[in-house]
Amino acid sequence: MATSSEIQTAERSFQHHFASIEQQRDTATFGMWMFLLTEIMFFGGLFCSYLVYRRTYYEAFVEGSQKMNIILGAVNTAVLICSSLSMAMGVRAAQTGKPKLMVILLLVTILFGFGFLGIKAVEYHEHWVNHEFPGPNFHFETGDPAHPATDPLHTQIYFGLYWSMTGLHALHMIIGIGLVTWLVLAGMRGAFSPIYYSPVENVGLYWHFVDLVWIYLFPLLYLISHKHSG
Amino acid sequence: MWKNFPLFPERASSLAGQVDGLYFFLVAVSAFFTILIFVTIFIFAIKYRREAHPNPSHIEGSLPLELTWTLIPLGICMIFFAWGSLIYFQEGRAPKGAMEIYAVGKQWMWKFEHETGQREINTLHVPLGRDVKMIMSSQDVIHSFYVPAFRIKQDVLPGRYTTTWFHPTKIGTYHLFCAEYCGTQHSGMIGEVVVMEPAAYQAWLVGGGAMASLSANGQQLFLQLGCATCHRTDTQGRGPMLAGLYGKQVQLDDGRSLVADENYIRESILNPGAKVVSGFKPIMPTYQGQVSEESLAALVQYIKSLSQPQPGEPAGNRASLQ
Amino acid sequence: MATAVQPVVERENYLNSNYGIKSWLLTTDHKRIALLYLMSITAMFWLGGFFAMLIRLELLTPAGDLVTSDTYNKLFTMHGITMIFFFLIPSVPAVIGNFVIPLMIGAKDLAFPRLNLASWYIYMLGAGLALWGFLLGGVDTGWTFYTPFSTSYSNTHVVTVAVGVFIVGFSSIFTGLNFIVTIHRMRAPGLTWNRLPLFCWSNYAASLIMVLGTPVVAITLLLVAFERLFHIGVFNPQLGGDPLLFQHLFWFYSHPAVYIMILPGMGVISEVVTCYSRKRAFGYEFIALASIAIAVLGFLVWAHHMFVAGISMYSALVFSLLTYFVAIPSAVKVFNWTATMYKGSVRFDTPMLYAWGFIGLFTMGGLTGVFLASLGVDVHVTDTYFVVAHFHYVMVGGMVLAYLAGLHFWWPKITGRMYPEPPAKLSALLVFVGFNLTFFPQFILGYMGMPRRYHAYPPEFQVLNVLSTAGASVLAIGYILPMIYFLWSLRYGEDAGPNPWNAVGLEWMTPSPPPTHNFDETPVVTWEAYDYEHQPQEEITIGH
Amino acid sequence: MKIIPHDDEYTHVIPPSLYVGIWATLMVLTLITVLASFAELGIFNIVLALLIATIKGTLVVLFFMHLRYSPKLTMVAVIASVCFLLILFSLTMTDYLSRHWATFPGR
Repeated sequence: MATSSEIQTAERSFQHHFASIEQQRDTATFGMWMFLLTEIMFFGGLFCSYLVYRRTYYEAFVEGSQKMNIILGAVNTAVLICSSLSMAMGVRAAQTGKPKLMVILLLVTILFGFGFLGIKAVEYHEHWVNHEFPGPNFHFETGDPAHPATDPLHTQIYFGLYWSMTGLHALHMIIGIGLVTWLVLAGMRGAFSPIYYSPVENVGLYWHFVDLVWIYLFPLLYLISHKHSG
Repeated sequence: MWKNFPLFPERASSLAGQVDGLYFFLVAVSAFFTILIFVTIFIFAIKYRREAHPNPSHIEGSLPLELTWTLIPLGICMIFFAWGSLIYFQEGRAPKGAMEIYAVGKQWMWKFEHETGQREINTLHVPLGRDVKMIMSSQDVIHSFYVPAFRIKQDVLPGRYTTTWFHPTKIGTYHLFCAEYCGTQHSGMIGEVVVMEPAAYQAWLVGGGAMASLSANGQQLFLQLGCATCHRTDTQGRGPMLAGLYGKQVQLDDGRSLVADENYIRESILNPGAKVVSGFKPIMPTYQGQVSEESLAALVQYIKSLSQPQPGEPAGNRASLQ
Repeated sequence: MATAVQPVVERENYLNSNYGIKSWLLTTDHKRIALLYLMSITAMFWLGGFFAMLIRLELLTPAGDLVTSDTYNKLFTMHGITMIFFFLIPSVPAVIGNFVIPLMIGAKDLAFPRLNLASWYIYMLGAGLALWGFLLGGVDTGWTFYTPFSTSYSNTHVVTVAVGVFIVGFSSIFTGLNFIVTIHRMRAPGLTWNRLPLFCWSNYAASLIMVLGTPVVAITLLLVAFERLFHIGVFNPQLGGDPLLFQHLFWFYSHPAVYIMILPGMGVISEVVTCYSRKRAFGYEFIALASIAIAVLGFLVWAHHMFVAGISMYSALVFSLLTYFVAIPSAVKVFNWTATMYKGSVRFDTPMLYAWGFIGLFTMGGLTGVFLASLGVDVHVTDTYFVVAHFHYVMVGGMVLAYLAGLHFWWPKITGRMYPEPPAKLSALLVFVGFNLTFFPQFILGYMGMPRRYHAYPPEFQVLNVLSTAGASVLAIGYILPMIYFLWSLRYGEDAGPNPWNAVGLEWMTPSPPPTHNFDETPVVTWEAYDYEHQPQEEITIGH
Repeated sequence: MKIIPHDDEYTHVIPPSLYVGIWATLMVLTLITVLASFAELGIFNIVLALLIATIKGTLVVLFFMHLRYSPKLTMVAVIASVCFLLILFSLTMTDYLSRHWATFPGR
């Protein structure tokens, strides 16, 4: 059974327009899911643009994708999956009433998050110095003399989408790190208990969603085709 | 009095009557339902007003009624759909043998070029009783070619061709509007379409002075740009043979196939890697930025002329409508 | 069942429970937030109306002689943006829905009160940014932001305004999210989906569109901003992009957005028609399901805005067919509302007058929509004044009339006071007459071929344009009147009592204005929706 | 204590071993998708990549995000959103896929 201090923290976070804290918890979680639906459609617009142009300018997209660092991309995918594991375990720690373990696991999650952003920054830097950022400084030489026919402009669209998609994804990561940091601070104050841990669960949902987006971004942007590189 | 205050547009093309026919049908059906609703509300409001009918009868609803007013409108809508689609497919696809006029829209004027090489701005002369196909593109933003008297409208896009056609049936001068908002002088991007007797049209063409036809210009460009080194008239060239290409099925190297239309020829000049003909290497360089819209029109017209049985002879008017 | 709470003089309610500017700006009470929205969107309505008035004055003469063409282009752009994003979309949901939905379902508040307040601040931020863009010199792309004009050719403040619209989108998303979660999880015991008022059903359907559609236009406008700032090429044909992709993504939201605007209005009409006919809604289930059907089918029809834009003809065929399907549930609703009056006991109060106006004008707006779905005719009338007239019949004739109906209907609940009936009836009449005079001539203009967004026009169109401008001035008076008598009624209006219309519904079972926590004890619902059969037939003395 | 649930089992607690198992599967699938991209499979490269991504995504949603243990309503909402995403993709593609079809009459 819940301890009296747990009940007290739960009562402090109870909002009185709900009938019970259980209703409050279910409502908050459902609200978070609804927000994630919005996020799906938000990225959906980008994926739709990607689909259209990948089909139209396939060769140019292949050439663009060959400028991606697959190793860094794969490592970043692994980093995100690890962060999702630590996040999931963190939620579990909150669920089972281990606030210290939860704080540690969330700190690990933040660490992975920064790791992802760091690696992404290295990649961005590489693309930047290689003039692979759309705009007046964009410069792209078709790497394969057998295929001079692709238009650098079309590869610029690839990079335009690459920067938009990964940039918005990175922005979501930054927001996610901010949210998890808030959880850590609140967790250290002892705000969560097995009775009340909705914020942990919902930030967790958000974090996993950001991971999910990357799971699609990675193959679509990095692994289009290697048939001209080998 | 009605001359200065018209309530209905002139009807000056073969399709205008068809569009009007469907329009009148739509008006009739709409008027029927609108009046039905208004009158019913009026009658109910008077008959069942509180003073006259203080005790309402409690009625839940009626499944047969719901089905009636779901299925009948649905049926009527399907008539609209079929009728409208038939007209749309006629509007969208020019009959074979139509004379062709290239149009370029730019902020804020229309530029036209006839097959014979005549150019004009904001005024379009066309002969009575011929099918006229407009092949249009834009130099900057989206415009829209709209002649109310012909009941046709087609957006004109930068970067590709769109087409529309009409068959003028009445001598006169008609409004030509830009119907897609295109910036400051959008409402100034208007011109006129002058429908002339065929003989007068011929006289007008000659009056412009002798000049090279559009396809002859294209031939010259074709040689200048060195296209002929690869696209030879025999099958030995590094690029596909262009004679007889237009309107034919083309097999692509990725397995797809398509019909070679104006947009395909245009795309192959500007973005040659996009759709490579099966059996050929993607070695052609892009001509993006090297040819203007007008030059492009000439090249496309020249390549199309290679598919006509006797190039030079004006295309006969084998309109399917007559 | 109607044991209405007796009004207690100076009883504590949400308006007098505490005072001061902070108690409003930091409130989480859905009723106060609704009033914050009411004030903001009213301001935006008059701003949009001001632009409209200048447009109509310019069109009095064929020559463009009142304002320059650049100014005119900015006027219709800012009219559209202000009215659509900052007035119509939040109008019924964020004002009336915010106020009434928790009351209707017997909840103490929306599920996320702080998110609700945040959505108002986001709205203000977006509106502030858009207004800032207007003040800097405005924007001239049309409310549709079509590329490549907006990305490469316009020299106006596109990014500022587009980001303003992007931000206000999140306000709409959060309102929708709040409604969906609230309606799912906060209903009073016994209030099953089959007993849910139709206003909740239609707001639920509109919320689905807000949550699923708005993010797509958000990302699209963000890409427009990226395109302008970084030249990523996605929508710019000179860089290889396809301007039609912009149109697809834009209309994927902006067509369903039409249903965000009209569905909540339909909900108001369902409430008003049942109340003043004193009958259960005819075919309750069909009206409810039609709302959901409209929301879902509304997502399948967007390219009917693009029939002449250069899309594939075969694609156009698919979209045309699907468009007819979405017309059917709208027709079902109209028939059901009309049938609800059959053998009713009809009262002629102002909300009912507006509701009749709505049914008639929405019918015309909907039927002219069928003209536009019909491919062959659409080619001729799209991008002309026919379209302008059509969507004003739906948006103004439909939505604004429903909004006014709702405002009059729930005004006693919101303020505790009655509005004066005679001027209200007069204004309803003025709005109806003025509206038809303004917009009916535009159908004729459109079929004659006058393109929309024209600053100057050929002289043969003048007579109809003058008629239209004359109608607009009548319409303006019809809008100013309610402003005056609503404000008047705040001080001098008769005491409304909890249930001036003798209506059923939980919102009428709590005092007017309601207490901060809405209900003294959570109601338990044991009756069907619109249970007028068991409502005692009392003579109403208040409000006549 | 009306607001406090009496039932201790009101949330589903997933054993850590399952989480670790999912994690390992995800890592292996990442490796497979990278390796598979080097194989020449033609059109099936993208099919395989999307298939693997979808399997990974489904695992994340079902277990990390607890969808498997969530109310049916949440499941319905997620499926619905995927449907709307597919509507966006497929109806947009009706235009792009058929735009180059013949625009000549009778051919």
